[in-house]
Amino acid sequence: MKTVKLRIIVEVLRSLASRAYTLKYPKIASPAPQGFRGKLEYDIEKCTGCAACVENCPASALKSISDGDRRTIEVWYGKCIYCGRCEEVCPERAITLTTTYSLVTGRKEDIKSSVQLEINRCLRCGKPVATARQIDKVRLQVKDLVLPEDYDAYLSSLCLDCKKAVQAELLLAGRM
Amino acid sequence: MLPLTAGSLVHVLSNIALLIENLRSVLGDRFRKHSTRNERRAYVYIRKDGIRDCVRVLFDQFGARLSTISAVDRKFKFDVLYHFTLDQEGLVASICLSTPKQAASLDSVTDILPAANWIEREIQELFGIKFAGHPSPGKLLTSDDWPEDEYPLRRIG
Amino acid sequence: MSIDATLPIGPYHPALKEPEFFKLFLDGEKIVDVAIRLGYTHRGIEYLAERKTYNEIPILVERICGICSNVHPMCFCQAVEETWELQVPDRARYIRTIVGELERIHSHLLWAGIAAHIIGYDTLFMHFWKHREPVCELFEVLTGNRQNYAMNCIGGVRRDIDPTKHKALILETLSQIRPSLLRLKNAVTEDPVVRARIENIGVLSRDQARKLCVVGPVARASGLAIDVRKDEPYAAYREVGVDVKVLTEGDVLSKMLVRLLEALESMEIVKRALDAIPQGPIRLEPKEIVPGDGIGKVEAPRGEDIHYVRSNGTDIPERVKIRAPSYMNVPSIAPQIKGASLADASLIIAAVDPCFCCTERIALADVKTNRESSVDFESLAQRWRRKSKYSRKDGCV
Amino acid sequence: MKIFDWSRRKSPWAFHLNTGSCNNCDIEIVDVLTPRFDVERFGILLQGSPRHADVLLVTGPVTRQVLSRLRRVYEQVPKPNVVVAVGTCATSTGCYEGSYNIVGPVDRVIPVDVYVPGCPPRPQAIIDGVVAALEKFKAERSD
Repeated sequence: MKTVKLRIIVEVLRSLASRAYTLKYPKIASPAPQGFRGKLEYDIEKCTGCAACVENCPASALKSISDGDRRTIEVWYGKCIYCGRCEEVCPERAITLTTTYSLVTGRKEDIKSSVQLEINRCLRCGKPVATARQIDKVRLQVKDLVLPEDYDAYLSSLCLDCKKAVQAELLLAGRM
Repeated sequence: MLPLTAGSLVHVLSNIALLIENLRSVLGDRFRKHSTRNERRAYVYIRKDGIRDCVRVLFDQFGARLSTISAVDRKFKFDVLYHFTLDQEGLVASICLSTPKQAASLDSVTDILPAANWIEREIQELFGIKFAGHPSPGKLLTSDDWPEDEYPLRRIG
Repeated sequence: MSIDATLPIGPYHPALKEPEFFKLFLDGEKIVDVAIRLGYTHRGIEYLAERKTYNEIPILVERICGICSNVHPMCFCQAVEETWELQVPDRARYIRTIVGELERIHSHLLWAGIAAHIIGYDTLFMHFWKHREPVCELFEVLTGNRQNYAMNCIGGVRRDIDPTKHKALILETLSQIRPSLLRLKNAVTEDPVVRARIENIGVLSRDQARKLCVVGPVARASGLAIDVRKDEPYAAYREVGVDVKVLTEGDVLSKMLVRLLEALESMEIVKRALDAIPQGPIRLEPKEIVPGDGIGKVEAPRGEDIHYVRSNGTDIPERVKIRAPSYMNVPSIAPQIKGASLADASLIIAAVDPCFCCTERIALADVKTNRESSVDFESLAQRWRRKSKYSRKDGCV
Repeated sequence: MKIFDWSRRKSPWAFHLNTGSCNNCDIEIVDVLTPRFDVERFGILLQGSPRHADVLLVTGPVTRQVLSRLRRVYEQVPKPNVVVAVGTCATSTGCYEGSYNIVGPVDRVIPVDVYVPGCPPRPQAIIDGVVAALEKFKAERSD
């Protein structure tokens, strides 16, 4: 019994001697540590609009909306579960989860952010093909392959159907 | 999964063999076949009317623990797997049986093994497999207003 | 035995855990029977898992339970790895072990705090949670979130543990909370009031435990030496080794002790794993989706967790069956609670670790007069706390 | 009535309601009350009954079983009050969208004033959420 009482006294003295354990938040900011999975941010310079992040999002927080000449990749923080899948799958390393953690809002529709990318149309039929950056990237990747000279200028800017048609035409003309 | 040491491997394998021999002799022609995937996983395929005897052998003779029962929707039938764990051997023995989708039903084992109570109720709710002889087949997981003849995990067609 | 009142508890109890509904049948102060209704937090995860790809499911199953955030993804990944016959890199196995054991420390401290809160000893509750906090902060640095670690993926882990910076931090945190935990353990075992409230209450006999197939600390407190880490070593437990703590009394005190001893043991396991962790890759890219089935088993803080996965060769599994440990443990409340006094009800329920905390709105129905009155939590909590007070007066202190 | 407004703002009482969450947000809410964050220093108190609450902290997507209980609890909370949806699931159902047992986010059933996204939100973010809710009390008074 005495030991119990004694222990309580020791505990009290120990607590008195130690510093306050409570954080002084919100008076003193308490930043999240490096590597915290917080608010998702796009690097607008790097994103090609391939929508790999949209495909892999377990919560469908990311959306890809294509209307005519523009593709918008949009993230809604109200739906994001901060798992980091998008950061992992992005081939361009254009997504980072920052250490921003406080996204408190009164209107949940407002907490969105988006990247807009230009979509190239098919030179032959005018159908939307892919974003300009995606086409540039493909061009860069196939640069070293042996291809007909006009691939670069013309073929890569066609939609799939037209590409097939043009290739058939070229084949008939004996150029391939 | 890491391989076992040679000594314990022999022990476990002899135990699996003993278990399967026992089941075969008790079940007779209700025993279909068996396979061992590795030293930690054994599968025994039986006819569905043999489950109660099977549970008696496993629970009473071998001291196995019922881990869970999984039902799988396979278009025209349900596969039901009773996963038993033999803790000393670190072995999972899965008793596999199947029941046709039309009027799917199985014998309840709750009176032999009280642990099956909730698991059977859950399968009854989510798949619509009736467990004949279950003491309290009420709702457990789905909401009060959930329609009687709809089963969320049952696939259509 | 007559039933003169039924007392519904639930579904709301704000402190922790899912809303569950317990209907207690009472004879005076004595509990005669209990009926349990689940489904308040039934989110249909198995249904959702059959509609998501293999890479998304670890993130979905992580959100089955907030305290077992490492257990479920690890278990699912193990089941898939068994199906696809993948050999996880050694370093990944050790990282899984370390994260799993840190999670066990945090979970057991959380539970001990809740138990202390229920017996009306809020100082102890605050202390347990205070010493749990460094573990959460450690997780924030290691994994990027306090609760949802997102560490596991099929074929390994997603984040590495830095051999210098992180290792030093983990060891520092452990050396910081270990002495405090020992002190708190003494506070539980030596304090006569706490002992009076938890000793010989909610006894689950060995035989009942076996019949109900309970798992984890509940089984180990009743003398069943079952622990997946020992019986079927996964991750790096074969190399690191586990000392399974088993007690035989089966009452709330032994459940508490088993958990506290386990938390202390977990600290040792983390230290051993940190010493032995090999270098190498942390992740293996799966080559193909193999049709077949597999079982994953993990010892969660609450007991054996088991996932059954059936793959049909597409990138969406045909079936994911999840059985969390509490599913086997909650039915064992019935034999424990029968014959106990009402004041101990919430403690017995909580001892199983569905963390049933008191703060609740309860409708008291008096069967005799058919009168129904709504009683808020406070009056019931007072009743629970009054018992602590009486035991103090009864010459315990 | 000024004194009521003042005291409500200075010491808001909160009631925590789990509508089907995975416990993460619930743990973080309790965490906010424990020594590390200790919101009781602002006079915020977790109450056991919705009838005593000024702030309703809701976590989790609304499941079918909980739906009617959520409405009932909301009716019991004295007005004026604020509802804080804590976590992604309460804001938008998060990764549970499309399940048979999920009704939808909390704002489909009861009006929500402040959203705290995060899975789970850091305790600091929950404090921010409650602070934002108190701002709403202030705004209501000036109306």
